[in-house]
Amino acid sequence: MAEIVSLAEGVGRLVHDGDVVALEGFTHLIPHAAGQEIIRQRRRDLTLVRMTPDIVYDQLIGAGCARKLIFSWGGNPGVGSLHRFRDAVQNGWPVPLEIEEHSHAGMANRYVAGASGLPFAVLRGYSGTDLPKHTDTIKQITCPFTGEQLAAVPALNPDVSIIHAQRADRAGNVQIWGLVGVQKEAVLAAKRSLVTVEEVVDELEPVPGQLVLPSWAVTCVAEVPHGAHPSYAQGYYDRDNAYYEHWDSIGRKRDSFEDWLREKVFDRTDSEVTGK
Amino acid sequence: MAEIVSLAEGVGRLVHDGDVVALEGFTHLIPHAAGQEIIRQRRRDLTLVRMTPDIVYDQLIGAGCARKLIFSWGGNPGVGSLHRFRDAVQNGWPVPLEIEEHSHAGMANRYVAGASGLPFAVLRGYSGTDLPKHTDTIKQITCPFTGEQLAAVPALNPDVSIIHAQRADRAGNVQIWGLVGVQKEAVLAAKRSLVTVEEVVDELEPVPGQLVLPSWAVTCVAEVPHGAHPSYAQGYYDRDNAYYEHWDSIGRKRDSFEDWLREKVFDRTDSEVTGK
Amino acid sequence: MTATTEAQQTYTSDEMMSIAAARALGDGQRCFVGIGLPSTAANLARRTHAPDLVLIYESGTLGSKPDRLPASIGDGILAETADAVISVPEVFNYWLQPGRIDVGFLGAAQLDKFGNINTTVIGDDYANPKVRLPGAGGAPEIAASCREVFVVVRQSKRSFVDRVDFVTSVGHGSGKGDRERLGLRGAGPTLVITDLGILRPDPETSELVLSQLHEGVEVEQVREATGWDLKVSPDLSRTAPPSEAELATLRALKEAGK
Amino acid sequence: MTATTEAQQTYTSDEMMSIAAARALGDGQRCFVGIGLPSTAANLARRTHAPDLVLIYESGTLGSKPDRLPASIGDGILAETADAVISVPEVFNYWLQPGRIDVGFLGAAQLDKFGNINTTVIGDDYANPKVRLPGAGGAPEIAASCREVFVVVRQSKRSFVDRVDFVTSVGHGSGKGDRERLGLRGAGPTLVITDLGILRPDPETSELVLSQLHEGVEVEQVREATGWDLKVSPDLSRTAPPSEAELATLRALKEAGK
Repeated sequence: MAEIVSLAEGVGRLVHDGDVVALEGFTHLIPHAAGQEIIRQRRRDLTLVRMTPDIVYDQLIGAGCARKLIFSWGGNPGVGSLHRFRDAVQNGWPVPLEIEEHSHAGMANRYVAGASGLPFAVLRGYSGTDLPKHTDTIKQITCPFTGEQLAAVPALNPDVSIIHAQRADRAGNVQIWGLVGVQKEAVLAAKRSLVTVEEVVDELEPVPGQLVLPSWAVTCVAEVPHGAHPSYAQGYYDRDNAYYEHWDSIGRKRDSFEDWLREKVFDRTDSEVTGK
Repeated sequence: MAEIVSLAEGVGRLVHDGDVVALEGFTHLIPHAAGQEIIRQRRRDLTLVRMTPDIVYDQLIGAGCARKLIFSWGGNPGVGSLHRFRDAVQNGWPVPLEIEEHSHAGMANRYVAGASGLPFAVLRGYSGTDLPKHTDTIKQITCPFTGEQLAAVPALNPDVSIIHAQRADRAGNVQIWGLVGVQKEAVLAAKRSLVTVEEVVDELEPVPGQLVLPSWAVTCVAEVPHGAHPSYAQGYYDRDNAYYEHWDSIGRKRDSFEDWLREKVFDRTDSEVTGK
Repeated sequence: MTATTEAQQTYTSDEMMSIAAARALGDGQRCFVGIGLPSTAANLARRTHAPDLVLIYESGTLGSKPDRLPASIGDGILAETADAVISVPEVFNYWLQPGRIDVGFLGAAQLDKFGNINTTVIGDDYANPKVRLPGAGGAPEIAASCREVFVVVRQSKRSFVDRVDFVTSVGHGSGKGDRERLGLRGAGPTLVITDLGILRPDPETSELVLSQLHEGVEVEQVREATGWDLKVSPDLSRTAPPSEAELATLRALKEAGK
Repeated sequence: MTATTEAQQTYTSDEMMSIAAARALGDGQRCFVGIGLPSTAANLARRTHAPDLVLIYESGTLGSKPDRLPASIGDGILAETADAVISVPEVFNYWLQPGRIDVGFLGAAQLDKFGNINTTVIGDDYANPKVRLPGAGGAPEIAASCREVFVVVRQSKRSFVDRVDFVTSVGHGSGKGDRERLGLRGAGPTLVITDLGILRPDPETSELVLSQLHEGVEVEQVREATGWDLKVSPDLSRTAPPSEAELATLRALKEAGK
């Protein structure tokens, strides 16, 4: 059964140096507050996994938490590049970043295999692209019935997956609605999981399009209102599109990024961080 | 876009002699009316596919529509045997019935592969059982990353899949809720599909737990109130448990079954059949 | 068959079986429930000592809390009272296969001395069976992937055989070590609960041995209802008879399920 | 760059590009929409000649009907107005991979004469790129599996190259027949719509040739914006300039999307 903890406790207990860590949320419900808590706790040597490393991973990479990134699309959506990600890949700043690069279809299927207890997944993908030349987690497999050649990718089984959801009840059952992305698969594929939620409520009123993760499939739940900002939480708040633009000016230079880190991450009090 | 047709027209247009036909619905929303319409139209040599061939397939098999059954559990749930199915397997009456037998996990994954446009699916299954000795659509496959041995099963791609749902709108978008079984996969795996619905409405009011099949993923929709009886349609009517018991007395003997066929299937008028 | 408790309460051997099976389930466990006897036992457990037992049905429900016995594995009440309703492929792929379920609760038409289960055909010839049974359903993968398996089945020479005619679901294969060799991840059948007593696999050989006798049943009676030379555990014990609360709850459940 | 219609309406070359791209979409088609230029064009088509165009976004929406331009591929308005919201694995596995989508609408950082797309790295050394681009996203499988692909991209010598530095998404590979050899099921890029005109693959060689010029653009101008020796179709035609209705609708969409 999921335990209800503070964000600091959840990250402290579940995320260790050197871990494989997935933060998921496809545009919607990106666990930004949890990402910043990992930075505050100065985790190092993480292998970060995420289909769309956007601002949340630009921050973790710029802060030097990661040694490797497994991903399929790294950009600031609607704005442009992730400057911290580019600085790490092109210049090794602040630490070198190894990359393992897939397509969305490949990453999604890697999580599906992980959630399914299978060692690999099969898809029609990558054929003719240059990705298999640089990514050794893409292989070929032959259909035992038709002889067709398909792509195989290994399961992703993160040490810990972190997602943000709208609500949990006091027993730790988690409720998500709107775009649900690959979050269920990320949680089920992981050895441990942390779900930050907008609120913990007495009863989960059913919502059309909802997905419920039973308490016993989750390790910890932390109440973190506004924990997805600047992304959005359907039913709670909208995407802060201006912040995505604003991030471009922060992330562009090492100086401005380090100022941001100090001011907005390291010098913030606990109560500012948790929003309570 | 799905076309809205009568049940007779839908079956007449989409189900041909010799077709591979799947009727799905896991206890809930079993398309009984459509099954009986196939009998009325005297289709022959069908390969019937269904995870749980229960009364609906006992009727089709007893009426001599099928030459082969692909399945994972054949019984009258909560009551006992399917006598027409047993008579066909053990005595070849009224025509011999070839069987291709899987487990639920295998069948579900065969539909998933079919819906996904893949030639096969991989699962942890069948190991140590006697099923692979008798079912040549179970093979082994080796994980290209770990070397592990797993089971592979070929995709199911029926010529036509038939399901029952609660509602469709006038554009042919289909709405299902409650236990959704493997119906989405069955429809998406098929070359053609027929969805019978309790009612066609102007607007599909969202319902928690709903699954929506867009009109363009369905071939035909037919309004057939009570089309799942004696199974149930959540939000419309309960399961007729007494009928399942009653079926045992009808199906047990060839005579009583043939009386039933004549009375309840062949001699019924169109208006009795469609419930309108 | 009936027996009598100290309180002179009369109960049937089927009731004893359901109650013994219910007792085997621990509170908070995740239990994959087959219909019939397993469903009765699991629902009884949830209403007695294991209120937080998580019931999972292959029709696609996680955490069903029915207030009566479901009439089928896909009874509407299972969906209406569930924490989550999911598709059938998801049940098998995301929840069963990765080993998230503690106990798989199965019935059997035939069971052999290594706990292998047959629900496919009676007779040696698959193509021309003496009796055609329903088939596998979810059982092979339940037996493979749950952390352990409990089998609930009435005991008779016809159903308890030396070697099943058809291995639908693997128990301990042909003995100790076979599950590992076959790549099966769960522990397999750790308990076989019958109307006469309880059998457990011998830790050395994995052969099922009689480890518990229900009240009023003698060893010889169980041997006579077994198609192999049944061994008896040196620690043979007696099942406590049903309590009044257990019996009352079971009967109320069955009454409400009618 | 601006041009002038017969009605003396002024418009930008980007507006011409979006409008030309929108016109290419047929009513009722299922269109897998990338963000940016493709999304603008697809939404414009839905509000002009193709009201029943089905918009599919990789974030998990089937049949979105946004009343403004979505700010991102996962804008809430896409889910709120969709016929169905599904998981990301389902988008790729159940809807894209089996070939259910008519048109894949893609952008490109680099495009070569066979319509291959690079969105990964600029430069020859993957490990030490001159410029690190965002990467593949959904594009490789969109390019593989949609029945056909339309690319919308501004034309320049820098972006239109003889051979892309990295094949992120396959167009026509190294020429005619390559897609079949690679097992790619869709027809690949059938249209490349730029701010200058429209390129189509030559039916004999699959090399992109100039087949249409936007109003006010000359062939030489397009050649100068192309990094290979661009051939011109014998059937070269002129794009009709934007109608007042098209321009008004496009501008209202962009205004509402701010």
